[in-house]
Amino acid sequence: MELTYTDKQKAFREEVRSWLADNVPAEPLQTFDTEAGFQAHREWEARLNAGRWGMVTWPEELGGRGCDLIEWLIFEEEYYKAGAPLRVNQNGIFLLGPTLMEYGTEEQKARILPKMATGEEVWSQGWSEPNAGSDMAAIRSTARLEGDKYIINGQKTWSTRAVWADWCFGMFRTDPESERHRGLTFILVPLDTPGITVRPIPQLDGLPGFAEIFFDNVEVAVENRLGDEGAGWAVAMATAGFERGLMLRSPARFQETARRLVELYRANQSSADQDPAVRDAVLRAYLDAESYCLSTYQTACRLNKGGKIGAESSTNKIFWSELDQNMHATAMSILGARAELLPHAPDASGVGNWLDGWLFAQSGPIYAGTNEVQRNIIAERMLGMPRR
Amino acid sequence: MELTYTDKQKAFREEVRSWLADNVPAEPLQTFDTEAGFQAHREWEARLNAGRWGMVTWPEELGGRGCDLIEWLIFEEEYYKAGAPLRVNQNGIFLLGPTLMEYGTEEQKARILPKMATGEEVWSQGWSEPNAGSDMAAIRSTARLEGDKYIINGQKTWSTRAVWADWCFGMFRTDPESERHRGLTFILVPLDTPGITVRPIPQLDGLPGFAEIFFDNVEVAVENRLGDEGAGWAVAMATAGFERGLMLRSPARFQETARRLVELYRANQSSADQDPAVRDAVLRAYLDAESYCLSTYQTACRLNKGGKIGAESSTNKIFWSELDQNMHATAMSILGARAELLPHAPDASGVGNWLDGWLFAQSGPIYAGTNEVQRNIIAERMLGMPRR
Amino acid sequence: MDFTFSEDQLLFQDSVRDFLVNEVTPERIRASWETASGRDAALWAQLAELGLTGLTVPEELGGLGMSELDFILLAQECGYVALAEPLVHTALVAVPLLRELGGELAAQWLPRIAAGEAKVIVGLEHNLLVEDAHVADLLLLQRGERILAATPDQVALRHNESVDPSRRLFAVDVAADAAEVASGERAAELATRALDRGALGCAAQALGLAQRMVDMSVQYTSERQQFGQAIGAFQAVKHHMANIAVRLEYARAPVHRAAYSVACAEAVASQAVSHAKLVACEAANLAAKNCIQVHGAMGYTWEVDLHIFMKKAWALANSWGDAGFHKTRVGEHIFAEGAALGAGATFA
Amino acid sequence: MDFTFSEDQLLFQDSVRDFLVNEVTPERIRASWETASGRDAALWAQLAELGLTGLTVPEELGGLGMSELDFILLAQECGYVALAEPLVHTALVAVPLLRELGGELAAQWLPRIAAGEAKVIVGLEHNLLVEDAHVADLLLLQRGERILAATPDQVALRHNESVDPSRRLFAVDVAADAAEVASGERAAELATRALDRGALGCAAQALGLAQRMVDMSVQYTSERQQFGQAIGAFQAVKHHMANIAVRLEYARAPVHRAAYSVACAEAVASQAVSHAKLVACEAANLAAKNCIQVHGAMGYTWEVDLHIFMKKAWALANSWGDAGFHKTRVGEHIFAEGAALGAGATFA
Repeated sequence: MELTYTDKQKAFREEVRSWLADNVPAEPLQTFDTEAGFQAHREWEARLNAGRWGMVTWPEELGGRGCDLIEWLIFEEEYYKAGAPLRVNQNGIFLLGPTLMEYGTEEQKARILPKMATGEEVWSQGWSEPNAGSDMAAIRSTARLEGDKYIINGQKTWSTRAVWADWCFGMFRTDPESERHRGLTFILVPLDTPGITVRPIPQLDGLPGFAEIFFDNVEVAVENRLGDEGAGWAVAMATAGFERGLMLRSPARFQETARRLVELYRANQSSADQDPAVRDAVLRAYLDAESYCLSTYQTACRLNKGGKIGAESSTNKIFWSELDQNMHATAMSILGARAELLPHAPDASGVGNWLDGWLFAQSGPIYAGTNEVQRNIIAERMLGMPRR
Repeated sequence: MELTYTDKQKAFREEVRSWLADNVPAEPLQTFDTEAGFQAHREWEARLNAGRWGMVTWPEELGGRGCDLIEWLIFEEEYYKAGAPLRVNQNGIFLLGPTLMEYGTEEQKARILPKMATGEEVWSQGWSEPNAGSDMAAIRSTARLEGDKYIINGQKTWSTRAVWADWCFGMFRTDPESERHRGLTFILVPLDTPGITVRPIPQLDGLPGFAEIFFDNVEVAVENRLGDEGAGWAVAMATAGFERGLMLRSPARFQETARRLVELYRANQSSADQDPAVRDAVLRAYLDAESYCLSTYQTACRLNKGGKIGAESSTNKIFWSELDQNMHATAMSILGARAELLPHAPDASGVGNWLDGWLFAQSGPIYAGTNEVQRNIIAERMLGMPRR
Repeated sequence: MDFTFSEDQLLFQDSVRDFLVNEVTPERIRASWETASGRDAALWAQLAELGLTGLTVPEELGGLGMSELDFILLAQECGYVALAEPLVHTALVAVPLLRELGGELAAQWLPRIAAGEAKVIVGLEHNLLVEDAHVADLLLLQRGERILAATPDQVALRHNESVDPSRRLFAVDVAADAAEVASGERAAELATRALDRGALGCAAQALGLAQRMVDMSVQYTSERQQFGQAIGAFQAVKHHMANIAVRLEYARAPVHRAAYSVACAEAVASQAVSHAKLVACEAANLAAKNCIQVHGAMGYTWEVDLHIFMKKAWALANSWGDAGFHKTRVGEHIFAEGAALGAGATFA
Repeated sequence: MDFTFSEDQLLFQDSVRDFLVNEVTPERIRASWETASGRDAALWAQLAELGLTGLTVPEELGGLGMSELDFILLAQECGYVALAEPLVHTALVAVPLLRELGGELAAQWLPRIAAGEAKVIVGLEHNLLVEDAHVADLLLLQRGERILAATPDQVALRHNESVDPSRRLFAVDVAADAAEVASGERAAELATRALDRGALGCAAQALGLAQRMVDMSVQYTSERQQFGQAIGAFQAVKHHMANIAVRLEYARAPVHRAAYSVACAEAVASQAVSHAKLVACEAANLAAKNCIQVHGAMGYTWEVDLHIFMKKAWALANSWGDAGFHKTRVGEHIFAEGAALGAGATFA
């Protein structure tokens, strides 16, 4: 055990920091749940990629830097510290990207990854269906192989950022006789294919952060199948693993939220201390964010040495989503009567973007497998408790 | 609505207060989980009864005062304020007593209630069995009718205070072919009957607060059956309702605990405030104890006017048991390094009986139907959510 | 000692609930979001017709002459439908303050309020912003040690947008020529009582909001199927809902007690109100948290009605005194030397 | 940056775990409750034979010359079996303090500790009572601005009974002729570091205790049948256990970091220890609460082993600094003007 950075790691941090200092937009971009904001974020992805900072863990030949997980953590720390924009293509670069590298053909990698890296093609997910949410094995949308094409019919929903995305990836039932986890196939679909209708779903803040996607005899070339026909579940589980895992939720994000929460508390201390629960909640937020960072470093080091993430990754989802909710709830308490105001309200001094964060934090315990499902997984797979 | 006491109620309170001031032992009695303490508590019951304060809600002809529920609440308030002993015969007077009044024959009432009132006969419960805990319908102990006697075989467990009690009441399977709730009969059993073996079970503090009761061809006269043969479940549910309901857990007890907690906090404020969660927890304890009192008064007034307790009585069990646990956990936090010390330890200044209370509070969410079972009941019967 | 509502009070609650549930539908609330004022004059006229705007106006001034206690069950029902019109404000804050101010002002405005012809809105120093100031025909504003009565032409309003599109909040600048209607000690006392009544209204509405979220969620989880069964049959979902039911069950009596205490001007009124607001808003916040969770992604959408009630619950928790304010008031009582606590002290 | 334990460290942990689980059974712990000292000389001899009593004693003095970090996984295992012997105290508190004191004292006592021939017990001003003072061959006692070394004949012990029958706690009066071994600034520094190491030991044991309670409860709920199935199949029971698993999973790395920080005498050591102790003891307290719940009435008995671990968890939470003490230390850091917080600050 050696909990100090190497000279190489320090130099890497300096390089990241210096590039970000020169390149991060001075003004925060508009949210990518608006069309203009989406476009601005897409441009930021291109800029990042031009600096070869788009996906630092990707191999150099794909425009990455072949970073290990510690360097990735360092990058994320600097990224969040610099207040750089959220990653509009996170479904692509963090979820589909690694899955493609594991299951994709060379042709697929060469065709898809570079455009994903530049943000030229932004990806959305097509997992959930109206009757297949937590119960993903209940998928009913079909893909019928005809010659060298799949004919897709059905409906996907809760597809994050699909309103302006270029592609979606998801699972479809290729064996109509199959049930549950069997007979599903992982297919990549260009969203401009005829027969596709994307209906925006406004989220809590009224913006169309996700969408329903309707497929009406949509023809997709068979070369867009990822993995074997009928093997979709295994491919998807790899992706879900990434999603729940550390890649999407770097500790830096929560540490910065905790830091801002401490600042907010200090700036409002005399009113905040009227509720003695607040100081304790701030303290806990800081401790939990640090615990999350420490545990992530420990896991990253283990993975760097060839270890595997197991069922304990389900603890990750619960931990960060509840931490995020608690931190934002505490901020709401501190803000008191100001908490409900939109940031542009004239008397909303000092509210920052806490309200947006609070709304967004509501989705944490729900998406990517509800926390109830995660608790079942922990109990059954990590602790070995009996299934019904 | 009129939230003031009538002159009659005020006079009643004065009368209770004055009798208790004259009669409550100056020194607290030893716990009734010891033989000597049990005896002392039995004597206290006799004294209470001699003053006609044993069961104030009972009819006058049974030695009670025919009090309504508000008078009962007033009595309880004065009782706890005076620091009077816990009721060693609570299973009898609060649970079996009301059940007997509803389901018993005149002969049974005349035979049983007076001795229950004087504490001459102390009652224990015989509900749970090794494989019938939360799942009470899984009872296997049998009672076979032969002539004018039941022959009882089997085992009961978690029988509170059965080590020194005189009788137990419980359910036995009289129809050997029956399953679940059917074919059960409610029978009263003298614990000195041949064939009975009582094995003490030491609880967390090492004292035999409950026991197992083994029945080996125990003969019980048929006149000790309460209600009809095979109708035990309905009778038992009435008793369980009383148990969960307000009679056993009067708000006074929790309000006094909350008051002592405020005192403890004030006496240790500078160290207690090192943990900001403590002050908040004390505040919440006070609020919840008051809420419990207010709700109980509201329910009592409704019942006095002929209303019925419904499934919402399950909320009662959860509320007081969690409140009790939280208050004692908070006291443990305030006591810090002193929390683990037994009261007689030479350096245990100011620990009072918080440790005993803390240990006892652990049982609250478990006994009389675990809180998990109560939550199911609330969801299904009060909210109407689907069963599996 | 009688802690029950009368048959009349309960019947009135039933009839108002029926009216509100039928009239104040989520669709109607959504429609009002699109209007400039966000307020629904037709609905206000209906409320007036039922006598609700004048419920606490003395009979001799055209009202029903009822007390805050008589209104409290109705305030719960206003929460149940997330009524956006300032009915709770009128009955619990504005009318009682006008009654206390009395004289010409009361004689002039109370009949008009009862008739549904005017709205009076109160803004205290404690209110960061004043809800519905834009539809007020008269504003009663606490400024320093004075209470002023200002007509719309005497104020300048600055709109502040809330996360709850039903709420219309304004900073209010008042002209120097607004009439002083109370000052000094008396103004401070009136303001404290007005604040108590405002907080009481939040608490009662919070009970209704929580109940509505529970009802919606029970229905949703009884219908929504996953893993081959209604998700409401899963124990985890049941327990989320049961946990709300427990907190909600024990928040009701404190609200009713606070209403009684305010109506009778008991010495403990402020403390009873703080207690009620803390526990009722906490129950509503828990309801919001658990109900969005059992709704899954549906709960995160604008289209499902849950957020109408959830956002209002969030907002009320911080209106008319946030948790810190009310905890401080309770703390001042219970941590005071010689405070009367424990068994028997509740109604002493 | 390498946040992993070495193969050697992990192998050592495995072998010690095997030894402890086999030797320190609940039956043996219960048997020790009945003895006068509550301590098991034979067991101590076995621990010495394995080199564990001298693990942190320098090699030249007959020990294994390892660091606090090397011992931390073993401290977890000591918690896992609720070891009553003062092994964690020896390796993490007494030996390092003797090492720091150095000189004659260290030369005299460290070899005897390593050989299992002597026990040295530390009592700070911060310790309300001194655990295992009755079996000490030497006591190092902080008194005011001094640290004294006292032999058993120089102290008077007053026994204080704990709810955990494994714990033997004593108030210690020390004679005037006990030798001063440090004073002033230096004594205070040594005491702070000793306190940190004592708290670190509690944190590591808390992890083991929590894990043991989880393991026992998983087994119990997998066997216990109610309503026609193992109760562990009920979602409510699963979620009680999963909630522990989450908190426990995220308490481990902070404990390991604190051990590293102490071993390297980092400037942030005290703060890292406070962090570790808070989260580890909270995980253990949650484990105690949820595990007794899933055990039902069985968990409330003296006969079922759960209480052995539960009571120790409760006691450790308040030993070597309670939550208030450790929260205050964390608070002093994070609420300070210009504190280095946020992304990138953790290992800076």
